[in-house]
Amino acid sequence: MTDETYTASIVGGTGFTGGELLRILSGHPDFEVVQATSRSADNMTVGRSHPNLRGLDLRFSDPDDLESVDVLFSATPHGVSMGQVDEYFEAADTVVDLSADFRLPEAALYDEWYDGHTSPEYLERAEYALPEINRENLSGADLIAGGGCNATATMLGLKPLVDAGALGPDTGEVVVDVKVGSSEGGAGGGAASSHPERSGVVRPYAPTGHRHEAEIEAYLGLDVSFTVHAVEMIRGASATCHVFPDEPVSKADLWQAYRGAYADEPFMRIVSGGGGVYRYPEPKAVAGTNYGEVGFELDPGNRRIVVFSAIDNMMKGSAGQAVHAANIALGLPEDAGLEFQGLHPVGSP
Amino acid sequence: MTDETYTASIVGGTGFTGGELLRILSGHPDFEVVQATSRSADNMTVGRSHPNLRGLDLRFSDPDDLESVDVLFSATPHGVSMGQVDEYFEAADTVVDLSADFRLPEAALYDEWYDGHTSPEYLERAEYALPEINRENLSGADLIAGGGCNATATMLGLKPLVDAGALGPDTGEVVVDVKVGSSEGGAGGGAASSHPERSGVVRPYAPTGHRHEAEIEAYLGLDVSFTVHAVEMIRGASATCHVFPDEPVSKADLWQAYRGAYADEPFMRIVSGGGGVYRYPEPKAVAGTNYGEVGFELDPGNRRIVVFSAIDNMMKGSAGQAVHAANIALGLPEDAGLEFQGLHPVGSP
Amino acid sequence: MTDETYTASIVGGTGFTGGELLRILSGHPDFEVVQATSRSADNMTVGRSHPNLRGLDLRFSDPDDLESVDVLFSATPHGVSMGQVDEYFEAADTVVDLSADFRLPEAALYDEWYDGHTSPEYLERAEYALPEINRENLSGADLIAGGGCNATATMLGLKPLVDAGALGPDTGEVVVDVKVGSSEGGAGGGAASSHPERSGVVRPYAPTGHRHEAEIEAYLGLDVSFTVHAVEMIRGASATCHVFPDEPVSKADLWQAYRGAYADEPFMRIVSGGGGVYRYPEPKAVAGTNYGEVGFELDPGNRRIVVFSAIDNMMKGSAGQAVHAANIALGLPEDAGLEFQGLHPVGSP
Amino acid sequence: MTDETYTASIVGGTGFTGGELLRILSGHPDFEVVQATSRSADNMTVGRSHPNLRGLDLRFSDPDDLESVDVLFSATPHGVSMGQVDEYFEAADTVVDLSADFRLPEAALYDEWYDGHTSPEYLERAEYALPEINRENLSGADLIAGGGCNATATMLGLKPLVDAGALGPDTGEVVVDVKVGSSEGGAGGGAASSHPERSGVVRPYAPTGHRHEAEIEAYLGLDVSFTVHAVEMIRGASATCHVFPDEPVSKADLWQAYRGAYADEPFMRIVSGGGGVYRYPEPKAVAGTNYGEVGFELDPGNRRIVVFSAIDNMMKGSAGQAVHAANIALGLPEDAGLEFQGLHPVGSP
Amino acid sequence: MTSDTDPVMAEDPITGEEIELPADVEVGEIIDSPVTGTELEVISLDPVVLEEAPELEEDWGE
Amino acid sequence: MTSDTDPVMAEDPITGEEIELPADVEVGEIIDSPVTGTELEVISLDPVVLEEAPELEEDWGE
Ligand SMILES: NC(=O)c1ccc[n+]([C@@H]2O[C@H](COP(=O)([O-])OP(=O)(O)OC[C@H]3O[C@@H](n4cnc5c(N)ncnc54)[C@H](OP(=O)(O)O)[C@@H]3O)[C@@H](O)[C@H]2O)c1
Ligand SMILES: NC(=O)c1ccc[n+]([C@@H]2O[C@H](COP(=O)([O-])OP(=O)(O)OC[C@H]3O[C@@H](n4cnc5c(N)ncnc54)[C@H](OP(=O)(O)O)[C@@H]3O)[C@@H](O)[C@H]2O)c1
Ligand SMILES: NC(=O)c1ccc[n+]([C@@H]2O[C@H](COP(=O)([O-])OP(=O)(O)OC[C@H]3O[C@@H](n4cnc5c(N)ncnc54)[C@H](OP(=O)(O)O)[C@@H]3O)[C@@H](O)[C@H]2O)c1
Ligand SMILES: NC(=O)c1ccc[n+]([C@@H]2O[C@H](COP(=O)([O-])OP(=O)(O)OC[C@H]3O[C@@H](n4cnc5c(N)ncnc54)[C@H](OP(=O)(O)O)[C@@H]3O)[C@@H](O)[C@H]2O)c1
Ligand SMILES: [Zn+2]
Ligand SMILES: [Zn+2]
Repeated sequence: MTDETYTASIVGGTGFTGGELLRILSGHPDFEVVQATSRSADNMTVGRSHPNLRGLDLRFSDPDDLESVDVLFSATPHGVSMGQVDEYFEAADTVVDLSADFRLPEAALYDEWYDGHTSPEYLERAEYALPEINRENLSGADLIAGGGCNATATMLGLKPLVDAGALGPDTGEVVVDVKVGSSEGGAGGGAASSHPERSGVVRPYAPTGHRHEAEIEAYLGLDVSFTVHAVEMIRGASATCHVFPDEPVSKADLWQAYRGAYADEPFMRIVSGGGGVYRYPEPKAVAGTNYGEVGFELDPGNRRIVVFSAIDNMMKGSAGQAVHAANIALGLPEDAGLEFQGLHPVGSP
Repeated sequence: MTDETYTASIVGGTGFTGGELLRILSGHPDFEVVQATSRSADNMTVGRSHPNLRGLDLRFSDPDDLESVDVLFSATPHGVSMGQVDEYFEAADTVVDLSADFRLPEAALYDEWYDGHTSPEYLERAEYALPEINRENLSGADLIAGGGCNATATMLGLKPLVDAGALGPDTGEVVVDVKVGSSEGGAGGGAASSHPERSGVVRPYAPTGHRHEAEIEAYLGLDVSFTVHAVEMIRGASATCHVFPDEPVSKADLWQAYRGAYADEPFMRIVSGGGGVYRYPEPKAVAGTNYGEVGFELDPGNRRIVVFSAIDNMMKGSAGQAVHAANIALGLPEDAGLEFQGLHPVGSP
Repeated sequence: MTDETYTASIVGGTGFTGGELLRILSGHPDFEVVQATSRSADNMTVGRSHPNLRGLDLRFSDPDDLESVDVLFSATPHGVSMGQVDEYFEAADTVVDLSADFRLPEAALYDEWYDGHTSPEYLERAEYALPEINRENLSGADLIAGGGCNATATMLGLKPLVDAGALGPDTGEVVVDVKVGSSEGGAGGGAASSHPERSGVVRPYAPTGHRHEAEIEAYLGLDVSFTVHAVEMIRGASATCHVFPDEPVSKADLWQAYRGAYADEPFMRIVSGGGGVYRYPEPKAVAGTNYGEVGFELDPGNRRIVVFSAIDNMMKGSAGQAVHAANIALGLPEDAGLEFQGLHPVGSP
Repeated sequence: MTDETYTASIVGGTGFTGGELLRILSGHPDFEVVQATSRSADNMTVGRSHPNLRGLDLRFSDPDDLESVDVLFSATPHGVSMGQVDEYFEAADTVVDLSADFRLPEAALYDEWYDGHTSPEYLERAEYALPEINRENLSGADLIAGGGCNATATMLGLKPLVDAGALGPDTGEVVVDVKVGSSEGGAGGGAASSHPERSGVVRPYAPTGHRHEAEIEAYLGLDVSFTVHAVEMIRGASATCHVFPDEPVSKADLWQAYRGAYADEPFMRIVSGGGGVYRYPEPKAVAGTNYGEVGFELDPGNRRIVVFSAIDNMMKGSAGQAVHAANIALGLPEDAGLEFQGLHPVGSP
Repeated sequence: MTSDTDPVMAEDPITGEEIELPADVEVGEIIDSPVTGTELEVISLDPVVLEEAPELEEDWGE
Repeated sequence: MTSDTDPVMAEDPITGEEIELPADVEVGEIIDSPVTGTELEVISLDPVVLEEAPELEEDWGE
């Protein structure tokens, strides 16, 4: 642990994940937020954008006037950070980026899945933020790339099976059916995200070809059949993975695989059967927190494993994951600033 | 068409699908509702249970006092109709049952999937209600078995592929990931369906082993990997089917298969791509109606077909399907009483 | 009644109330829709905007190319119709306007509450559409002005008290506390109506000074204390009126007043106490329909009457009201095209 | 501050407010939870009832086996604590009760508003928990009575006007129109609170005669006209108070009154106009927190003040208020355990 | 309504209007008024006398 | 549809079916197919030739 307080700034402070970073870091014992940027709300109080933060005595500043800090968090749309990364490193020792700009290990993947990359020289330096996948490389990292929320949910569900050898590149089809809340789209909005049109949907929004497939392939080595649906919630991403192992597995095998992977993880919970109302992972159970829940079930005959996982897309799926990774990079307690346990009951959070 | 008005009674009139039957039949040009039964609300007005039907001058009566009618609709929990079917046929010429009691073709299937059957002699006589699957046998049928809502959504999505030969018993895994609203659980309720606990969920409620698999196997000849999630809506069932055809197929092939199957169907719509906000099937677009929407998309490389289908579980998925089948059985216009087009915008209907 | 079919066009066909007009009129036995206009979706099918109307074989056309019809319905934002009314009457014999442009009886009121009026010569000719308030003047009317949704809900609740003499200009404070759904804002949207921000609110959106006060004053002669809250629903407006009569009244007095006013009204229901879940007016009970519900309760001591009323803002509160009024103007059955009874159960419709 | 850790037990641990107490106290630096009771889930883990607390290593125990602790919190239905209070004091030095059993100052009020009181001798000893109303008497109190959630919302809104002399027993009508979420009903449920029936409502649930009027009269000296509506949310209570002062007041007067009352309060925020989406108090802005928001607006002519207030019914409206009061009683920092700032965006929390 | 017996008439205790009840109502039964929806208790038959049923103190949560 | 001019016919590029378009369509205009709903670009008139319109890369959030 450390006595030092790290100064931090947040680029993209009016956004949804920027707001979460503000909330987390302003309550974090080892960080002091000195700056949050906005072009559209320059000089306005942060509480005007984020009503939960009215108590915070801070005004947005222009992203062109970056102050010198220990850690800069960037929560801007895809494409911004890759153009600003030199300026970021002039202002800060450590850069944590929540966008897709440094997530993939090779420039060629940006050509394939995005519109190319303008700063490919940083890709090798960047470390993927998700500790359950990449903890060993995060300590001391100075460029951290937050994972995609749907990719995070999926990889948390599948990784124990990969580690246990029940699943690999040759296993056969892995179908991943994801359900997500409306905050995934960010604060920008648009016709499809107006309240009357977006409410109550079960809407196929990425039927095929979602870019998060690239991360899953890069970090799990799996080619998955990926489909994303928008459903009625604001916070939450839930992945249901249908896996057909070569050899039948038992419930005991599965418990062993998941316990082995996550028993020591501070933010992972295995929820699989049991009693009461909440028997499998659910976004509601983790809303507002950095926790991830995973669980599983077997088809009669054991020829299919169904894996469920649930996260809050803005926490474990981005801002929480980013702070978790920064904690590791800086040698802080892993859960510092991330202690919130979530609410019960809670509706469509 | 006919000049005759058919008299009808509804057993289970306080229930959710019983209420829909009341709504449909009381607006149907060829039916007159003479009785709706309830044990718990005997002698009360139907508007007390169903506030939309306050205008209806009808009181619930006891299910033991069945009047003589042309058609009896039964909307009771599984197991009731199989015990009452003799009494039903004493009271009525035609019986339409919405429960699972006569859905499966053989008694052995009831042993396998349910708790056996007490009136197996009726199983051969019963006709499955879904016209898109079984229209040719419905004309003149006197025992009609309404399909399961999740099975209906799934079969509507997959049938054109089966007919076109793109999918068969040997095709390989078919993953069916279903999302359903809370009215599927009926009016009974319980701890898991209280508002605070049920709101905003993405909750795996039938991870594996759902009974509707039996119908899909019986009527499509397919063994599917079936998982059902409860999501935030009241009305609606949406099935996403992930199919891996032996041979790659093209978009044009798919259009041809689905147009071939449904171009002449009065209640089926193909919604697949296009512009605007509603590009694929959605429960919101059919809420309150007897319409079903289906659509599809292809993975890059064409190795996976994703099929989407959406229905209102209480309409196309039960009460509407039942009246549609009864219309065919009696030689009435197929859409009589089922003209409602649905609403836009509409929220979590 | 008549054998004639009236041709109709709808200006503002992509909008929310324009979509409702399309739905109602395309199912209306005495109307044929020949045109629906849009500037933004010119030549596109109406089903692209309104997924429930995919079955309709109609494309939007330009509002500058108005065809000659019997009745023109205009569902445009405030200020458009007053500028186009001459063109409207060139194209049609009867004009039904859903905006505020012809609702108020005098130009001075537009100076006070809006930004003045550019065609004040039409104000005297216009008839207010709400039949419960103005039926006697609607027959043969050729310029019909649809009421405001919140004003409609309020006036339906209070009018029986005014008629019965329990409420008048000198009565003392009448507090009207309104709760409305998000479709009131129209299809346009904006930051405050994005799904993440608008969901689940109880948000004071017109704390004081709402323009609908002008209509209530004009047609009921009452000066009310009016506050509007946005709540979580898409369709619906609910007004709670707190009235302090000079003399104490009894429940029997109230029943007499409301029965006297509404017993013969085809679309009004009194819901006031009783058993079951739905004991007072609720938007859910009328969603999608042209019905209005009113009910009341008394404080112990009978010094306060609380009046509840509930409508669907897009039906009884605009498009349904407009068609109802047109039916009366043309001598058609009052409920033609407006037979839909609504749904149960239904969520946040 | 203190070095001591207080032991605490919670009677009614499976309930909604019991769950909140568990969440707050298990994260409270000065408390250690040693016991949570349940009759129905005796010996089960607390995480089975409250999925957010799966990390807590605690099992429910029988309420008949109370352990000796410093502070006992009781979160049982009305009527339980008055029968158990002797046992409570045998087990604990300080008792904090969340029910209505010790809220009112005199036994006569229980005869009038409830079904009488069986332990009236404790009424004088009890202190009302809401610090903004009763802070001066809480220090050292050993029987603390948590306020009613709707009464709390109302009194927080009106108290500054009473203190400033703008409102008093002779002022004339004060209309209080409250909107509440479904968690107010507790975990018990019932037909009216099933998801299909409770979703999306604007439902008058206490049209008149609500028991919280008694508290408002007792602690503010005001006789209010009180009406409560159930709306679509789980957490939240929002009170809109319509006040007609004898003398016109200005905006400046109001700011002065509210700033005077709340500028030093750690949990009160004045939100009144301003820019952005959140301009007045809203339950969403305080969901999950112990904050209360108040705001106001004036009618043109200044003859009506509209006061808005918003709280989380389970936090500021009960469990949070209870811990806040206990903190004061024990001399702990007022905000200990209550630091959570809430979420943005958040849906129907 | 059973088709074999005629409905019986009674006076609504709240509005005074004549209302129709099923033929088989019994003394003590609770039935809702078709006019007001109010729950009414059948006090006697022949003639049918109705009274407002004591309200179930259902406190929908607080 | 304008009543004074007849609709024009064209071949749907996806299904090959004949579809009806408004009389006043212009080259370059985007119009949706009544069969598939797909957005089509009018490439030429006389005869009317349609092509699938390049899809708007609208990423509904991620
Ligand atoms: N939302 C999620 O669930 C989620 C999950 C995982 C990852 N992510 C990733 O996190 C990033 C942020 O997502 P979000 O949902 O928070 O987005 P958002 O709500 O749209 O916020 C974007 C922020 O970036 C600022 N911004 C936009 N363009 C900028 C530019 N050129 N220079 C500087 N600032 C700019 C915006 O503010 P001004 O316009 O005021 O400057 C705003 O504050 C994205 O890359 C997204 O893919 C999001
Ligand atoms: N809900 C759906 O979406 C859906 C879809 C497809 C199929 N179904 C099937 O349709 C049937 C009805 O479903 P639901 O959702 O409408 O159920 P529900 O809301 O629970 O209603 C059941 C009805 O049956 C009555 N009832 C129960 N037991 C009875 C008995 N022993 N004898 C006579 N009446 C009895 C109940 O009223 P009283 O207790 O007052 O008599 C009630 O009116 C079920 O078999 C269900 O599987 C439902
Ligand atoms: N929504 C309600 O609950 C409600 C209730 C009562 C009354 N009203 C009133 O009804 C009217 C329509 O409301 P809405 O909610 O349906 O609005 P909306 O959804 O915003 O639709 C407005 C429509 O008008 C068209 N339009 C806009 N400006 C136009 C112009 N200058 N010329 C021709 N067309 C124009 C728009 O389409 P293009 O841009 O494509 O042309 C759109 O189709 C408003 O006056 C409103 O106050 C609405
Ligand atoms: N919910 C709110 O927003 C709110 C706000 C302000 C005040 N309150 C007050 O707080 C109290 C609790 O409300 P809640 O909403 O948390 O209720 P709840 O969810 O219904 O929980 C009640 C709890 O009390 C236990 N219990 C019931 N009867 C008992 C008995 N005789 N002896 C011991 N334990 C018993 C129940 O568990 P077992 O049955 O398992 O023992 C359950 O844990 C009520 O008095 C309520 O008025 C609630
Ligand atoms: Zn993402
Ligand atoms: Zn079903």
